[in-house]
Amino acid sequence: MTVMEQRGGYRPSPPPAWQPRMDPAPLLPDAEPYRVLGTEAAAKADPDLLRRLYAELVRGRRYNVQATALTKQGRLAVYPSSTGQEACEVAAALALQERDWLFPSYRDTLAAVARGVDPVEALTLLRGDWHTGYDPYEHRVAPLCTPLATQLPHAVGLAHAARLKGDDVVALAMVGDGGSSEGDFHEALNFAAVWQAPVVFLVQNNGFAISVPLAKQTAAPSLAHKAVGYGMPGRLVDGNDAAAVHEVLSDAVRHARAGGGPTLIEAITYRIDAHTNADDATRYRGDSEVETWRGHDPIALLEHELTERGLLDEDGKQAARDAAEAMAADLRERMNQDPVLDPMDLFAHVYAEPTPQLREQQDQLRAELEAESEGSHR
Amino acid sequence: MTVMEQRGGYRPSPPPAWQPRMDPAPLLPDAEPYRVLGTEAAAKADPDLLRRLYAELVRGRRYNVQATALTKQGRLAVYPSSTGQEACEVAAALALQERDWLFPSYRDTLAAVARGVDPVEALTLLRGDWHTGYDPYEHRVAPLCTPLATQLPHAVGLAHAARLKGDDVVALAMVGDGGSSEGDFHEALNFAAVWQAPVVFLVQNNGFAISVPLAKQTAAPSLAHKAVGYGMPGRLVDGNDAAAVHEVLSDAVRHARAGGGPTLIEAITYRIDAHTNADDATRYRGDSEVETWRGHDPIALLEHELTERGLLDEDGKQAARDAAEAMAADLRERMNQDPVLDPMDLFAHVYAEPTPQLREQQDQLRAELEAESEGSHR
Amino acid sequence: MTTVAVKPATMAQALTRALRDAMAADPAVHVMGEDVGTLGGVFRVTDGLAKEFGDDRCTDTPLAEAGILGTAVGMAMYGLRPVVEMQFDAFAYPAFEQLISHVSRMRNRTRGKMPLPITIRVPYGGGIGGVEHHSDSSEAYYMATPGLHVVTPATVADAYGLLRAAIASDDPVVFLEPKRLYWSKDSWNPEDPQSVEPIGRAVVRRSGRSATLITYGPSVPVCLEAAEAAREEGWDLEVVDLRSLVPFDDETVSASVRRTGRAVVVHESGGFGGPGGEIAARVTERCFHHLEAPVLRVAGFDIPYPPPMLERHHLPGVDRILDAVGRLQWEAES
Amino acid sequence: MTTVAVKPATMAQALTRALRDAMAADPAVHVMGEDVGTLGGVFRVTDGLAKEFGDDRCTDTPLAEAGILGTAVGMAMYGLRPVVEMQFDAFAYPAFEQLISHVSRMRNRTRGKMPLPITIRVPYGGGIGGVEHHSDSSEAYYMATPGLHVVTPATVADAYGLLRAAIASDDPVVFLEPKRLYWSKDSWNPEDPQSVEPIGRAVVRRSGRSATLITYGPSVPVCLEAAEAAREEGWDLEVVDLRSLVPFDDETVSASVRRTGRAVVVHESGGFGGPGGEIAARVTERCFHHLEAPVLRVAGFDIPYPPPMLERHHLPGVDRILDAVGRLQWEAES
Ligand SMILES: Cc1ncc(C[n+]2csc(CCOP(=O)(O)OP(=O)(O)O)c2C)c(N)n1
Ligand SMILES: Cc1ncc(C[n+]2csc(CCOP(=O)(O)OP(=O)(O)O)c2C)c(N)n1
Ligand SMILES: [Mg+2]
Ligand SMILES: [Mg+2]
Repeated sequence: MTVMEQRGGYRPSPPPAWQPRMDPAPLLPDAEPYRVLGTEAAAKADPDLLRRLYAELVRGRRYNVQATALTKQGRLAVYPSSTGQEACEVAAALALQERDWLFPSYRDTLAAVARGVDPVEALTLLRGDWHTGYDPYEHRVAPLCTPLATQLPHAVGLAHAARLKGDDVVALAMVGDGGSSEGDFHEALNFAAVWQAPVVFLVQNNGFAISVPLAKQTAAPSLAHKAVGYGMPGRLVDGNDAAAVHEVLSDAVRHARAGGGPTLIEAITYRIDAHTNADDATRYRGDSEVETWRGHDPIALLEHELTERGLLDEDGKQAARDAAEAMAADLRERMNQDPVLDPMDLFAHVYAEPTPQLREQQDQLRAELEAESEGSHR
Repeated sequence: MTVMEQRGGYRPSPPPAWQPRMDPAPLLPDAEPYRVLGTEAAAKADPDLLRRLYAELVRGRRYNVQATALTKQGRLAVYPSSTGQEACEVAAALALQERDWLFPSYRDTLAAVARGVDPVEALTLLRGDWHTGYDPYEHRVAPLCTPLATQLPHAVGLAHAARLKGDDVVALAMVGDGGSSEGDFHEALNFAAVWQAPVVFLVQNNGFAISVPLAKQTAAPSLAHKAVGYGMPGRLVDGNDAAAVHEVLSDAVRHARAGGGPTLIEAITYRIDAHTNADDATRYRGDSEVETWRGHDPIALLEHELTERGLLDEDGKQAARDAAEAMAADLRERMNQDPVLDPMDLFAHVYAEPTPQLREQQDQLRAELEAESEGSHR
Repeated sequence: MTTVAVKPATMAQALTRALRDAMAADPAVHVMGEDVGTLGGVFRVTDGLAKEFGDDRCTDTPLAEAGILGTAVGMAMYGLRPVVEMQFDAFAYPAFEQLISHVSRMRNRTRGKMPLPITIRVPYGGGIGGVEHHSDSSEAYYMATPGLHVVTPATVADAYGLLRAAIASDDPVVFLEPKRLYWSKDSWNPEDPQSVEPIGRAVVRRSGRSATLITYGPSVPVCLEAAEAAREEGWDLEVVDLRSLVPFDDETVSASVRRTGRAVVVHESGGFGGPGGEIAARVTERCFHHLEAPVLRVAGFDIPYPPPMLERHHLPGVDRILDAVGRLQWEAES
Repeated sequence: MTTVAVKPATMAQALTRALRDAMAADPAVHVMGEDVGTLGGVFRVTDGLAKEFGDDRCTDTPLAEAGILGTAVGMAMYGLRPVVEMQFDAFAYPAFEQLISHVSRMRNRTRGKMPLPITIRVPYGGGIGGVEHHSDSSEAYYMATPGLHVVTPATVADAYGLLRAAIASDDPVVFLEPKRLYWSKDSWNPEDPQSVEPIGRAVVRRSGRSATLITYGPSVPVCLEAAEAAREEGWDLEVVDLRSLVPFDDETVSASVRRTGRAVVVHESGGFGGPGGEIAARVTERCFHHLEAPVLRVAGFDIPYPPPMLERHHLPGVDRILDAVGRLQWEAES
């Protein structure tokens, strides 16, 4: 019996399992980042929203400046500033409903604060008194996440769980251009698309992963072009245009909430400050690049638009500045107080109940601390 | 000082860093898998190549059948058959030059054999006498890789190293549709594109990862659509059309060798047998699907083409069958011999030199074996 | 244990039953992993669950272990109780970052606000003729990760009881299933409420006076066999089944060793840096003046897990255990 | 050691010098990792290498640790000697599958045909005020993985010598760099050929008669300080710096403990399932009848690494070490 006889006749058909499952074209990002400010789209933007964004941007910038100052004063161990990226930070927080969840990366303190997290509690990780200073459930903000991209699958799982429970909840996950290279990025996007989970991925492409420029991170036409490979739409947006970021995020959130599944959004932005206060950015980039980007400052862009359209006058600016100053003063004052720490907390939350082993260690530390406080030093 | 004053004026330009880095269109796969057999392209195919492919397909099928039989006879612990996928296996081996490297996944015994690895040595892993039976350097075939997708970064690293050394070497890495979900897949493709490494990725999309169908694995239009997200071309090919797979692979290999960087190729195929002999495929798929695919058998497709064009007659078929039978007889005979094993090998290759700790354990086992062979059982 | 023998079942069946009962009792329990749905898992432990509870409660995931565990973290954040299956021991490695950096630490990170009640089922160990990467004993990695519970049953009843307890735990539990005991059979009554054992208690499987074998999981039956064989040599061995590596039941273990004065730790995992070091060290700290001999260890060699045809030389067997018992300095006694 | 003091350098500088000398000596040596090129690494250990040897020899990779180690495997297959930097301890976890399933096993898998001479540099440990995930001591994971060498320097000279030896080794070496010693200074002569130490030899850093402190890496200076402080209590402590956890120098360690009769193992890593268990167990096996007291352990607590403001309570310090020495049953002596 030849193989032919065994297998039946020849079929000139394409492989039976193959049907293109969807038209990829709508999933591809536009060639140019979406912009609102300075374009015709700006006219359609809600003035109240723009003013709200403006106030938040000014407050956010002030927060970045204040937090950076606190590192110099030794009140913060380290601060990864998002100066220059405030439009993304603020728009991410504002695009969500109260019941939604935010999954920030380590740089996104500002997004957490804009969503309502107490400005001091948001800095706990970076001050070093604990790992997370706020209750994630209070404002539905996951802990600031240090291991890059690892929070993305969390966002997918949470969104999926909410959907299974019939809750109308969307998760927004933030990650950097560098983080997009991690395997967790890939796995999270794939799970999200397969499960059609109500999750939005916001990549802040700020040009660098510490010192590594985008060209060494990816060879793709854009990071948003990754979306089609998961079967979700990819969108490209000017990350310094707060109105544009807010609109694109809001669309994606609405789409997700309506059961349309996940979206990947790449926001083109720039980190004006060094990676953190501990970093020396002159080692890997020139001043002129930074200067160019200063000319595309998110606050300036929005301020110009508002001013042009007569939506913002000196009083309005002053009000925004005053609110920002009040926040900064409060932050300064509270950060200048030493946090009250109890070393015994080290054992309190490792498990629901400490293991017998931990109880022994707890006793040991307690005895040491008592000896110490009794001054009975060796 | 307002932020405006501080930052300089408004610029209605797009974000300064943004330029689309390349036209994504050429990176996208065609809507239909590429086919040669039964199309006009077949006329251009080299008859010698087609005959060579045919002989290898027949031999490959016979190898799959024989290896599966060996599992029933207890001569192989397990065999993941590639029956139905022989066109991919064979074309992968034949598209490479001698100096190139093949990185097979655990299912790709056949590709290793088609590349020249001894048919018995290729089964060592599955027989269980050692983990890899062949010298990877002899035919430049990496060990059959069990942890899915983990061999892909190896292929990238090797190709990159070869290029750095000025060697004209291409690496071809094979992976399944399921494996494409792993983080290592993503990281490997990204490194390859950033480094413009001379590597070709061949995804055999056989519709299943054990029991999990493609629709639960990905929501993408095709797996080949992932390529654009890395900045490399994605190609879609009928994986049961040996001439098409060979051509697409050869093009990609040539492109890589010429410095054009990596390519991702998705071959649409089907696993006719169960996942392994230990699997019960009736639990997750119906007979009719299998039957449909039997009608698109890679050997039948090529045999028909060759016969139609008068390139293959009964003698030619018989010669292919005879060669396959000879291989199978040799395989049977040699696999029916018990491998000669030395338990002391357990310690021989853990390090270049055994650690003192291993030497002690070596002595212990040696003493036990001596006691055993002296019959001085406890 | 007060279980009433009713009908014989395999360990795999007991595990399936535990999953089923947990899912029936609590709608928050979700099973997820590779091939756990339609196929029922490569070991059939999740057999029938997708049918009974639907695909949303027992889900075939994409093939990506970090993604499986990572999404389970998010699900747990939202109040679910994911039970994750890692298909084989070595295929849990891609999920290590999620495990170490998040699963084990989220409760502590958030001062108890965000507990993660995730059960991670890992079929582990050798003796089944598996090809490379299918027979690892990776418990040392889990033990060295604070914030995890590490549990492993050795009997059919414990498989049920401990898995129920693991799923009920508000902490993450790495639940190690000894592959080669999946088909071990025993009589056991799943209706008995007592069959839910608390996590953290070792059990004396066999009483003896001469020395204690401290062991767990797949090595428990081997130690019991060794204890039988030891009677010929005049040794009356006690066998302690740890059942839980974290938390560790110092009380039961130390009490036994204080009674017998000698101990051997037995496990499949590699010796160097393996669980036995910890166990021997803590037993010695606690029982030093009761010890007639150093606590010895019988473990897998410090090598990558061998190919099937050589694994019998690697696995701790009766002879190797008895050899170790023989080296417990019996002369010193008289 | 016969190094001649010439000029003071930090440990970080010695490491840079070792990389530079290794790259100059062998064109197969390639450095790769996140920020190792233009920036010179976040700890500046690779400073100047990209400039001197070019981007192809010292490469800023994409941000993906499994990809870094996985491509290094492929590069090693082709005859290169990759030196991989993991930016921080906890960021090596994503690479664990590549490490455990391939790096540690490829030589064995191929019967020696395909060795992987890869050096994996991992800055580790705490005491630098790092935020979460920047202070882990993950050596227990590496020790439990057969096929790896695990090395960690405590002095400037050893940093140079051991890193040269690691890069020269035909086996994969996990090279653990104690972060808080990066800026420790010492006089040391890089031109001295003796400065390349073989891997696998412990060294007695301080001789003493009363008890042995067995330690490594960041805890070595702490133990030396404790030994000084102990003189007040009348204890003359010996300090053994292991330098290499795998292979383990049983000879040096056992000889010391046999001399002193008492031992404490000191490390930052968590105690439970940490290196100390293995060390205490093997010392006890070898020196049982010389021991006046059980080998004790002073280690980090079994908790996730604490936030900066609390880390001093976690890290083994002089007092805790002396407390342990005090519990070595000195009464029994008299
Ligand atoms: C898994 C992991 N690897 C490495 C690091 C160290 N690290 C912290 S930030 C950073 C760069 C991140 O770049 P990007 O994702 O672009 O975010 P950005 O800093 O620009 O906001 C690196 C490498 C980390 N935090 N996690
Ligand atoms: C990292 C990892 N996870 C899980 C497995 C177990 N496993 C072996 S084959 C397989 C399915 C693979 O599917 P696919 O990649 O499509 O390849 P195919 O079997 O179809 O050739 C699974 C889950 C594995 N080998 N490696
Ligand atoms: Mg960035
Ligand atoms: Mg498949």
